[in-house]
Amino acid sequence: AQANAAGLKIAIMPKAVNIGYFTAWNKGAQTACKEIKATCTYLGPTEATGPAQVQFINQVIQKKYDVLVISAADQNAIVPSLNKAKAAGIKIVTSDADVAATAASSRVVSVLPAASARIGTAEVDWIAAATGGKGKIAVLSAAATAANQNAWIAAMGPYLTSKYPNMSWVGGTVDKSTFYGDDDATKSTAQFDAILSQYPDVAGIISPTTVGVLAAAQEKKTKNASVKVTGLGLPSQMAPYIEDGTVEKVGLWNPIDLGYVAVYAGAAAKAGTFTGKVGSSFKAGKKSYSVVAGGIAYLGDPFTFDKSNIATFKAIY
Amino acid sequence: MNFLTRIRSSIGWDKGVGALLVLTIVIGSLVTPDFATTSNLGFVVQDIGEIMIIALPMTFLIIAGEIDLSVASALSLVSSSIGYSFAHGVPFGWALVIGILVGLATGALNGFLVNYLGLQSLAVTIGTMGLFRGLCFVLLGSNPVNQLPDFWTGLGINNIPGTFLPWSFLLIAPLVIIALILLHFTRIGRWTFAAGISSEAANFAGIPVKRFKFFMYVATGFMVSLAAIVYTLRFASASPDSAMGYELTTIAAVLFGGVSIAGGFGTMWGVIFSVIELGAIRSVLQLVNFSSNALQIVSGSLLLFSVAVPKVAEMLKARRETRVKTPTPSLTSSRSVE
Amino acid sequence: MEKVLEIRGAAKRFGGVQALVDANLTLYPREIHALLGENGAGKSTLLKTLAGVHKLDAGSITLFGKEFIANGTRGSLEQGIAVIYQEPNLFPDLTLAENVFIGRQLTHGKTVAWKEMAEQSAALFKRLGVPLDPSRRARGLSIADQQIVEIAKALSLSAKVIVMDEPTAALSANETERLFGVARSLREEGAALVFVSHRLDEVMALCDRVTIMRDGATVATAPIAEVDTDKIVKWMVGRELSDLFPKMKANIGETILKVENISREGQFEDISFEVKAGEIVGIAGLVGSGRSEVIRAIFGIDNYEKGSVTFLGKKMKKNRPNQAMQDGIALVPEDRRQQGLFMPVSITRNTSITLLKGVSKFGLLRKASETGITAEWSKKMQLKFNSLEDSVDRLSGGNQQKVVLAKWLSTKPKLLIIDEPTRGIDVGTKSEVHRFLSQEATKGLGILMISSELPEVLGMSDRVLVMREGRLVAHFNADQANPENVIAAASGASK
Amino acid sequence: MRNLLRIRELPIAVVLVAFFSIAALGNHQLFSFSGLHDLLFGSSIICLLVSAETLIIVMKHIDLSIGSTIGFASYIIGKNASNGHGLLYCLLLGIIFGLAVGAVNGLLVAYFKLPSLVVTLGTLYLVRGLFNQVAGGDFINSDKVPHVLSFMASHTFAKIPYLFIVAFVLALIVGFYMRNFRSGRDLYAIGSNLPAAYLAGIKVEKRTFWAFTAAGGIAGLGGALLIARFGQAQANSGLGIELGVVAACVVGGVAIAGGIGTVFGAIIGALLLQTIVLALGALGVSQFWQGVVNGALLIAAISLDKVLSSRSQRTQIMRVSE
Ligand SMILES: Nc1ncnc2c1ncn2[C@@H]1O[C@H](COP(=O)(O)OP(=O)(O)OP(=O)(O)O)[C@@H](O)[C@H]1O
Ligand SMILES: Nc1ncnc2c1ncn2[C@@H]1O[C@H](COP(=O)(O)OP(=O)(O)OP(=O)(O)O)[C@@H](O)[C@H]1O
Ligand SMILES: [Mg+2]
Ligand SMILES: [Mg+2]
Repeated sequence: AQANAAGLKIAIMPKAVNIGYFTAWNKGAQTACKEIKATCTYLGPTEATGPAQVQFINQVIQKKYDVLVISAADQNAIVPSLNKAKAAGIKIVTSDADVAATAASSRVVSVLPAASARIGTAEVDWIAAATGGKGKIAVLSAAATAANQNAWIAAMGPYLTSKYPNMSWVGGTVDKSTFYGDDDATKSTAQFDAILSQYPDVAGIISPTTVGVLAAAQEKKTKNASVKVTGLGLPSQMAPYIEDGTVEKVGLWNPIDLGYVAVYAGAAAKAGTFTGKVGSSFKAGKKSYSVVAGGIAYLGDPFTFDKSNIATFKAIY
Repeated sequence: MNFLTRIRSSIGWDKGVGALLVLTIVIGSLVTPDFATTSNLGFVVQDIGEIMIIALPMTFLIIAGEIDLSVASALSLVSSSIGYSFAHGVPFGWALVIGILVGLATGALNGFLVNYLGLQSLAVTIGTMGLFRGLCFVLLGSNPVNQLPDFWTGLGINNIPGTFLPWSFLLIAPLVIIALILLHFTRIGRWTFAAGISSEAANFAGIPVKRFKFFMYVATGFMVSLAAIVYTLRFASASPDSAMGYELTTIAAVLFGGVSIAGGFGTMWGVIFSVIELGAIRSVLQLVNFSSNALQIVSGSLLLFSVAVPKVAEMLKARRETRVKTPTPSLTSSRSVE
Repeated sequence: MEKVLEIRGAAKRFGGVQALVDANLTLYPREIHALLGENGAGKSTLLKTLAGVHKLDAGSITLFGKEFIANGTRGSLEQGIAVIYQEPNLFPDLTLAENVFIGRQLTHGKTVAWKEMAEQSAALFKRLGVPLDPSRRARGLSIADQQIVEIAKALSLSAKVIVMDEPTAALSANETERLFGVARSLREEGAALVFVSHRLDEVMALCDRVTIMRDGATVATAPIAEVDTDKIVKWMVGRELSDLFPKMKANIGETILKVENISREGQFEDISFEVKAGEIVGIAGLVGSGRSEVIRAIFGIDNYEKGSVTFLGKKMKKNRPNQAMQDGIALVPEDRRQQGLFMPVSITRNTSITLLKGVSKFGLLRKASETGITAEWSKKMQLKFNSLEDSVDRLSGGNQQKVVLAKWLSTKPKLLIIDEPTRGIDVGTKSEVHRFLSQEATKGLGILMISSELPEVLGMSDRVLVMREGRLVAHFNADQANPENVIAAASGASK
Repeated sequence: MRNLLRIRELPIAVVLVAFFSIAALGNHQLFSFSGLHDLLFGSSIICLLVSAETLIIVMKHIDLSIGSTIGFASYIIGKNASNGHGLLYCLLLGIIFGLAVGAVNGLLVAYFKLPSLVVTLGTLYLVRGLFNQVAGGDFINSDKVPHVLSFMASHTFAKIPYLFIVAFVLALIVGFYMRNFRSGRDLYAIGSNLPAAYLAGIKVEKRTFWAFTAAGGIAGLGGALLIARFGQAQANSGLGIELGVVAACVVGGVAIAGGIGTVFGAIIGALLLQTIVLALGALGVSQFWQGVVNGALLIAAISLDKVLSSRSQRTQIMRVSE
């Protein structure tokens, strides 16, 4: 049965407002809210830091929201506040970015696109396809402290070695081949340049963050560099580069779905129909999601976007 | 005449901020029932804690005609050092001691460069800002430290039993009172003002200006390390990207409190009110669901008002009295004449 | 003859100070006009109104028969008035050539003509007899050289009215002679010059007419040929000179300060002398002879390389003004506004800054005892003020000096070092200050006094030391010292 | 020779060349055209903004608002372009916006005599807040960037990136103005000795006002470069860039104490900082250490400048006394 959650107050908190990715994420959340007749408020800081988010979590506690759907800007710093919110009876669902595994008890469930390992290995497959399965590659990540990215990157290392014997990391290991652009266009661009000048023979760059992959694509285009670029990018932002062939393929889950499902999970938890225990499940729209180890519900494998489908997706998110 | 001066000096901007704070509290309580609650008060206190701690020495520095842009990076470095030591097996209590030593060292470095090498504090601390932040990443890289001992993080997170006040209040309140007394009721305070008005005249009045300012930077390092401890415990983790942007927030708060960027003038009251006011107004705006963008706009406008209002009042008064040209205030206090 | 300039009934007030009351000045073409008066008589203020710095409260100024338009400093320049201020106003970071032409740089079309500027300023420097490099920056220039640049700047204007406020104060005899040559040739070219100086012999040698001011008013104007120095002094001072220096007999005690062979590179060399309790030791010398530098070193503001300072039998540490203060040395510096006072701050705060330990209890300042001590001293010093909470920049120069004195004497020092005790102070206050110093000396205070005013040094001192170019060159007891031998020693002229 | 030694920019230029050469020995890539291209291209935005900041710092003021201004301007340009307006129109809007912010700063600093640090810190927040409010999560995509701009970003003239040429030409103009126009010289006089500037009849308020306004205008123009360079504009564009600009100026010998420094020096400063970034990367220094080295070098540069300037001062005094 469709959850009826009329009157439920739900807070939707991105890492930072004013970011296109989270605008899309919020779009899904709002759709779900309409369906279940809850009122959803989109709120959050302008800068993606834990302490800034904490101020808004306090607001959520103070205003006695029923549910908090949050993308964790810092996997540790917000945990104490989440625990307070939990103690105040607020059901918390992390979506898009989770808290540290050691703090999993602070939320009901985490709605994530796909297992970290899947996202990491998929990106390796994409770059391998682009470089023809050989050559040296590097990673252009977000902040050094970005938990999601770190988990994905950790999965890339062993996978590359085992699956693609003709490929290797520019710095020997994945750690030494990872550069941090801090999710900032300027810094990401500078780090892209640094990779190129430090490793002129680099064949491919994976950028598992929308800001980074965009900067990489733009810089590859302006410099007419031969290095292959892939990663996680919003189709609407990446479309020009895919259409003109700068980038063959990027992938991403659907952030709209991510927000959509998270709201359902939160509402179900509040209604008491969903516990968040491993094996339990909840319905979001037509689909049902069940919780796996770590208290996580996955959306499924990431989508990939290339010339064939970019036109469709760029209009959506 | 005498009467007029008295009136003028009694309506300084610092008291204006106090009035604004009262106004904010009154309006806040009227527009939202969530504002004037004990739990919200607890949040506000916790929220402004670190900024308050750093704003105290920053007030001394700015009144003395100097500035420190490296405080946020130094805070992060202290926090990272604590995290690093703890992660490498140092008992947490000792890790805190190491953190304080690191904090003192950051202050000593700034103090040395500014006072003994005679470099401009604005330029120097832009440099040390980058340096300290870099060291944070060298220490922790992409591995923030969590799972700190529950006893300690409890102090950072929980309230004092039976109250709505966080434990950090027990640290911050005395610090605020000490700073207030130091600045306005002791020799140290007088020296601070003297150094800011004219470091040359201060020197001639037998004040060891260099050593004094050096000590002031070291004290800033110490206060930063206390703020770092509060920060680390409150967020139950140590991360190299801690306290991003706190330097400008702190300086903005001090200036909004009526402290003159040129040095020599300002009150601790003004700064204390200002830090609380900024916390309170943020809370009110958030509780009535203003976006965080509006918050930035309000901060910027308040800052401009804080300098413009007293100045306009002064200009109006000057127009009535005389017509003597005063030189434009500039970035730094001391003019380098031959 | 047509008048170049006529100032009538000028009045100007600064806060509590009536700087000008009824000042009059008339200038004719082709004359060098001396403007004389005691410190604080209002000379600089009068000239600054011509420069467009101040606006008169009352009075009229006529320039070439037309009303002078007070329109800022630029306005004055455009009306043909060039001013050399008492204190040089150079831009330390700009070249000398540019300093000369600042604000009206020579141009080719729109752009600055650097080469021409350098050439022309080099020519001006040459004319003044000081071959400065026009392409060097002004930072680090000696006061004398700064003054030369200021003079070159005024010359470059080819103005009709050239005002020089004590241009020779920092110049050597040679440079002064050159300047006079230039002034005379300007006179030949048709300019009118106003010349302020405290050196009467210069005035007699150079000027055509003289105007004398006292307490903000013009007291006399006369052709130089009709006056002599005695008459001028009488007009300036308005009373007998001896009134000014009420020196009392003091019992001279033990040696308290012993300075042995101290040197500081480029400033002074091999200075040795002693000061005894109850004794007033005067140091005479030309401006720039390094007197201030010596006492700064003694007090610990500056370092010194060689030698030692012993105070009350204890060898003083270098560079520790705080220590010197606690040991009982007080220093009243020469530059009251920059070094002596915190101008925007109250009388109380200024007075108590040296006493903070004394007025504290358990480390906390006690406002009552702070105000008490300030009130007590302001009474002792006969300070004129509205409220002790008024900022000192509202006080007159003399009263400001009294605050500085109060601030130091209240520390109950054993040795008072005082640099130019009465610079810029009006006549009445001046004798009060002198009386006060004398009085303190009788109570056993040792005083080391620097003064550029010969009568003051001679009238007040038990012993007179003379410095020239960073060295102690002469030493006189009060009965031996007279204007001739002190000036001869200070200027290096052989008798 | 003596004149050569007096050029303030010389030591820092020598350091730049030395650093670049040493780094190039360790990594040949750096010493190639592409290395040079990276250097010029990567620093072009900062190089443009130092022209603005030098105007201000030389007067002993500071402008912290340029980061917010350039960001908002880039968005204004991008937004209007995506709405189908022509490049010139968009450019003009961006520049006018910059001029407006600069004029507000200038008005408050010059005529209200408010301290520039506080004023521009205020406008930094204010403009960024307005920008966030207007832009929200909006994103200007690279295909919406005016074609001329994206062409300039990806092409070179005689191997020199167009963006750098724009920055350099502007620097030449500003530098020439500051060196050779009376009103430009006034800026130095104001920063060198303010009371004396009043006495010399310099129109202090007017110059200050227009310098701030011009700095804003340059930041507005910079918006075009920013969107060209990164092919995007969004609410955090240009965030925090001001400190890098101030750092470049300081390293390039533009003294915070006012009165000293040239745009040319500031450009060298910007290039040096960029070289450090590139060189440390190229030499394989970990990114984590780069921040440390960068900060340390900045401090070293300021100290060196202090030592050099105090020594030249000392020799001058000695020359006079003989
Ligand atoms: N800007 C000012 N503010 C307040 N008082 C002032 C100001 N300028 C001058 N005075 C006061 O006005 C009086 C006249 O000063 P002025 O400088 O004109 O004297 P002077 O004749 O030039 O003396 P000297 O020979 O020492 O240069 C003094 O009491 C001085 O303290
Ligand atoms: N011959 C010289 N060459 C270079 N610099 C000099 C020379 N003589 C003095 N100076 C410098 O010029 C300045 C002049 O000092 P100042 O006029 O205070 O000397 P003073 O003897 O104390 O005079 P006053 O009696 O006016 O106080 C000092 O900074 C000193 O270092
Ligand atoms: Mg005078
Ligand atoms: Mg002197």
